[in-house]
Amino acid sequence: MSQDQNKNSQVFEGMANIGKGMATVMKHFGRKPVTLEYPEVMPDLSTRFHGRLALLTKSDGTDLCIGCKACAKVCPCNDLIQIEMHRDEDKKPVIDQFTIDKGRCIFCGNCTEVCPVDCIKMLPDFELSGYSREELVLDKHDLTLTGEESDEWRQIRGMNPHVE
Amino acid sequence: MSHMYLTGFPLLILLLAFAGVMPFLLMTIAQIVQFKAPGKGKYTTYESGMEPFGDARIQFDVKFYMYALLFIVFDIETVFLFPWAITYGNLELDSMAFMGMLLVEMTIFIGILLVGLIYAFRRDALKWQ
Amino acid sequence: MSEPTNENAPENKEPAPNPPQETPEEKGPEPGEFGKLLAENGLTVDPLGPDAVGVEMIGVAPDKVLDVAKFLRDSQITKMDFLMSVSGVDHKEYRESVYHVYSVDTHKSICIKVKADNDHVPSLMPVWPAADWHEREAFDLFGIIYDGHPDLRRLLMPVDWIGYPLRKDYKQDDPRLVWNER
Amino acid sequence: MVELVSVLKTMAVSQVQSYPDWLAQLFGFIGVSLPDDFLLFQWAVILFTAIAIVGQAAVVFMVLMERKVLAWLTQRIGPNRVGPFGLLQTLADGVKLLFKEDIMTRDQDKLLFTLGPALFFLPCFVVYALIPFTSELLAIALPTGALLFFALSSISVIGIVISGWASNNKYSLLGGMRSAAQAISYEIPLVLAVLAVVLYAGTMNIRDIIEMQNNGAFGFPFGFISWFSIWLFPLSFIIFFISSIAEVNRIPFDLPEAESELVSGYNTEYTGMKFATFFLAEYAALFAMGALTVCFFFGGYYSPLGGLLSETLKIDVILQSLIGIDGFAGLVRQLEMISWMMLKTYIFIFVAMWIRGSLPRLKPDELMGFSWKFLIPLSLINIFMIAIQKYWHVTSDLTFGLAWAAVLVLGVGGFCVMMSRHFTAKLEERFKPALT
Amino acid sequence: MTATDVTTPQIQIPGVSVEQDTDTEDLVVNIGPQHPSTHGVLRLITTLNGEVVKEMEAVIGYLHRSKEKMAEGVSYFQYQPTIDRVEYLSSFYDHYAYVTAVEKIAGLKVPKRVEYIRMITMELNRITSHLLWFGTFLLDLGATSPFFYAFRDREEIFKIFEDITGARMMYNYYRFGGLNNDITPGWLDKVRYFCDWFPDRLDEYEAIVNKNPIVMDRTIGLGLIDRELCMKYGVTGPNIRAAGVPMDLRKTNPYCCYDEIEFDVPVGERGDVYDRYIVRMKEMRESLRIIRQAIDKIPGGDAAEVEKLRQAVAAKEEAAKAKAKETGEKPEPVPPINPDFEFKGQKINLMTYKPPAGEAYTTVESPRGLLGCYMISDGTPKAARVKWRGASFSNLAALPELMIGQLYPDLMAIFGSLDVIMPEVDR
Repeated sequence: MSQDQNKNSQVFEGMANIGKGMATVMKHFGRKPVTLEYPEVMPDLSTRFHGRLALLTKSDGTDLCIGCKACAKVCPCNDLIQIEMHRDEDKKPVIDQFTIDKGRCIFCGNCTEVCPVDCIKMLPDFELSGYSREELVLDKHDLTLTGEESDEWRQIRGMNPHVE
Repeated sequence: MSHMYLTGFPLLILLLAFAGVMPFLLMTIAQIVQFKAPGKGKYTTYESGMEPFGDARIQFDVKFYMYALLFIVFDIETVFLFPWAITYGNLELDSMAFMGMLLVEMTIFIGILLVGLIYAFRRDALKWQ
Repeated sequence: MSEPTNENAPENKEPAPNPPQETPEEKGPEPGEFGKLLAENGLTVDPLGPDAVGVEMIGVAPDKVLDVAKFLRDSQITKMDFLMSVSGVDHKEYRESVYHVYSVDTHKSICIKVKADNDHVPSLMPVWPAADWHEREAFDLFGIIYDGHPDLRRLLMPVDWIGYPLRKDYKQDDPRLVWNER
Repeated sequence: MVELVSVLKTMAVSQVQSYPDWLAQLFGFIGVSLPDDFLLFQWAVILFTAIAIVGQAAVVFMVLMERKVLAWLTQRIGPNRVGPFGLLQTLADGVKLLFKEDIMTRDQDKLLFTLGPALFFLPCFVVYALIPFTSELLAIALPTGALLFFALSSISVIGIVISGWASNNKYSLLGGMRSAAQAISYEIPLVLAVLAVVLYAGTMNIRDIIEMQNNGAFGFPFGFISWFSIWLFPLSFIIFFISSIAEVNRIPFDLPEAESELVSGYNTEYTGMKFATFFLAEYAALFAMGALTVCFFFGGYYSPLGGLLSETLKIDVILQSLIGIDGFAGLVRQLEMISWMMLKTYIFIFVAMWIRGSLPRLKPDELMGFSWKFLIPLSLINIFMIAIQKYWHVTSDLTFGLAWAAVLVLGVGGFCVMMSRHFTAKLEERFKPALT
Repeated sequence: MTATDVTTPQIQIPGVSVEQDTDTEDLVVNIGPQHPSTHGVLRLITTLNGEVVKEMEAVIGYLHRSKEKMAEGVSYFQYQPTIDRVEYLSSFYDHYAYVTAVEKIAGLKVPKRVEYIRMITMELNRITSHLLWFGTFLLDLGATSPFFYAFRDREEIFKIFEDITGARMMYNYYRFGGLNNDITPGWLDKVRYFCDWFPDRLDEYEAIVNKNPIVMDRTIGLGLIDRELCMKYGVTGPNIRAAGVPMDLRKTNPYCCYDEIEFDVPVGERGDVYDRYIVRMKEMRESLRIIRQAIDKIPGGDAAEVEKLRQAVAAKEEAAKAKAKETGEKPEPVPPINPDFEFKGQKINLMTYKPPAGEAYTTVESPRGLLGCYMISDGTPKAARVKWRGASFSNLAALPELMIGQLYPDLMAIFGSLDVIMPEVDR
């Protein structure tokens, strides 16, 4: 190997190799650019993308969440997911508030994995910025999807499409 | 067209004045229009995010100036070569003997330069450290 | 890692109800390959059994660790020339300095545990110079003092930090911490 | 001021009595008839304005071109937001830099810190006076033009060293020191390479050198065959090109501002307009160097197809027959000249950008070694070679032809072999610690 | 800190004399923490004489985020996402070390399919890591284009990762005894396509860099590392292999399924910067070779096929249940699909998962070298101790010795060639 290099350190071969390298760079000159012009062209994201957090609902648009707080327990960030709930007369859980501080979320996806009813999900949407910190705290209204959207996502994710 | 050779001098002065004044002009305009947002950290010297220690204006090793010395020698000799080149380049066939003499002179001259360069090379004057 | 160091290690270790290192005196695990070798050469060590991966663990008294380390490094059988890491461990009552050593030639590794005597452990830098930064780190985070280390300063924490953060009894109540001001 | 103007005017009046006819054509075209007393001073002002506009426009375009070319070489799009195809990008950058805060730290030498960029800028712009954009659009055609060019361009180093020192920043200081060493080292091969051209042409006037190349000075009346690039090709041109890239501090010779080592070198501490001045001056210098390469080696403002196309194709006659306007020969010729000049210059600028996209940076010791141990001896041998070749050319004496061949083979070949041995020896020396 | 505090032991290198002239002053430069070529927040207090480095001390800890302390405060599963941040350029390796540590302590059985998918992702991750190194190394040397080319090709791998993990850098994909999710249908074809597409790109890189005289001048014979130095500082990975020591845990202590795969361990001759470059380039090709074999050998094959098998089993179970309902007997047991085809081993409750007491030191051959995870479990849901042995930590320790007597610009070549990443050093 060192023999090779000695040979190549010679003046003319060095120049030839520089030429070769420059020609290789020039090969790229006519190639199609690989960059995407983002706001006009959206990237093609995987359906599993760890993006916007959302709460799926039943097909009729009622809450799917049972308030078990499993997501809050496995979240690596302290108090990121906060759930306020109470039980109505039939001992059924009613979710009063479901808050996620998106500004502190690390999008690990732990919450989506432990959810026993497949309620909390991450959608392939990465445009999550806001103009203030307050804007980044999502409440239940911001998080909840409609019934149709939920069905659509369940279909895309290969889950049971209709949940009653 | 010989007159054009001299026409340029006023123009050269004009360009010199322009090039001399323009940076200051731009800087002055910038001073007037710029947005100022003073901050404490802004007015320290950049040293990779740390408070700088020691002075930057230090005494450098003499090896750095070796090149300057060599450069002066070579640059002056190059300047000497220019008139020679003009004379040599304008000669005609009828002054062949003179031309040969010029060639020999130049050979000696360049030879001395080369010997000097080799000497400097051998003495490690061209080592960057 | 699939059993790199000890052939005797069980293939699928069942969850052991009693971890070996907790009750070494009562049960006294059998000395492994290296433990026997050390014993043959007059260096007594506490055999602590293999760990979950199968690496043999030995417990060594602080005053003997340099000899053991030298033997492990120089012996033609062991050839333990590569110190992988030095980890401090806080067991609440005492602190431990754990050395994981690997042999580039025999591809085997060993774990040496040294109980700190009042937070003092001899530095293994004379045997394995690679211990330099690792020991500084353990000093930084656990307060284990490595005697004989030439340059025992804080490594990861700021120079003026108070306390040893990875100790179990460490409290994050330094008034200078930014998040305490909120 | 009034006296100065009058003095200049008197100077001008005494020198020349008329302005070029193509200027009258141009003004006639836009419907302005020149006054009778329109003399040289006014002509100089017009010329100055033209050069300033051409020069600044060239620089502004080059900044965009650099970014675009580097983007295309790496499969990116490049700036395309400001204006059509991003054409106004440089303007936007300039405006941004204008509004940026001009920060000066406590420890800096305020005067020198301000003077540095200006001193760097001055020569880079003044050398435009020496570049013949066309045979007429030329501020000053000095008999010693080439020499003045190098004299001026070496001033800019002082600007770099001053700003590096005044910054009171260690990186700036190192950048300044490196820059000084580099600029002086590469100036010698640069000048020696031009010496070969001067020897060939027998004049230092840049315009005359261009004219020489296209006058069939070597018995080849046809365009590029008579250019100096053909006759001085491998050695002089390559030495000149490499040295000129080194002189304008571009990759692979951009050590004064090596961003991975010295952060940004001598302009680390500069912000706002002062930085913009450096920026402008660097590109101006690159343009000047490209233009000079074209002037010395590639026939300047002439067409590669021989002489001028407009003369050969009689475009003015065709124009006359088409639109019926008379006497455009001069104007058309000027336009063609400046087009060729710009085209050729931009080709070299493109090559410089291509090199920037491809090559890594040299080490300072290699950089200095490359100049002192390689380029300078080679250019000395080259001069010797050219001199003998010239002799042969004049006398047609075959012995000199043989001598030329001998110098070519023994001198250059021997030198290259020697250098190869030197490098090989150095490599072996480097390997030694690992091999033993 | 002042200049006098620099107390790096003076190490003499034979053949290099660092003479001190009384006439010249030394320049003490802070390189970092905010410097373009320290790849993060490393601070090198360097004493320069002219441009020669006389002394150097590395100051680390600017990126210390107490990852080891965090492990003691959260549950095993909760800690997992933060591992990605320990070493974000090749976080599959950290995950693997962590997950296997837990698996070994708990004695969890891992399906073959899982191991193969882990192997493919890890090797792809090695390529991304080496590509980033390639780009930044050449950017440090001053070449701009390779940086963009490397990022262009990393993007392709990121797309592959994004398909199965949903993330581009912070994967959080491995689970104790399995994976987060099975691979997507057609994913293996994408990987295979990448394996066919990428060698041409590698050829292009090598055409640009390998024989370039400037690169060779700047790298050959510089930063010599030999076996003793590696042992002295614990240098591992391509750095030790460039020194001619074939220390590769994939070969010597095979974990995962590396013992079923054929591959070579590229070694260098001299142990200089150039050799490290060559070794990394060759390793990328070896990685491709491993991936190709793994794709062919993966149990169950494509996700769609496994899904078909799964559906078939489910259908049989349905039928058995229906039959049992009719007859009123117990449903016949249906043979499940091969357990090696599953992407999850034993069913465990991640939320409250606690391995039994025990300890394990798992080592992985990460792109930067030997990555160790020392885990002590005391039987509670929180780990008693997690110690990360980052390869960069030890590799960086060798830098000051390598730099003494070298020129300042060589710092970028030598430091770059060690492939140090600061989050792994500081953790």
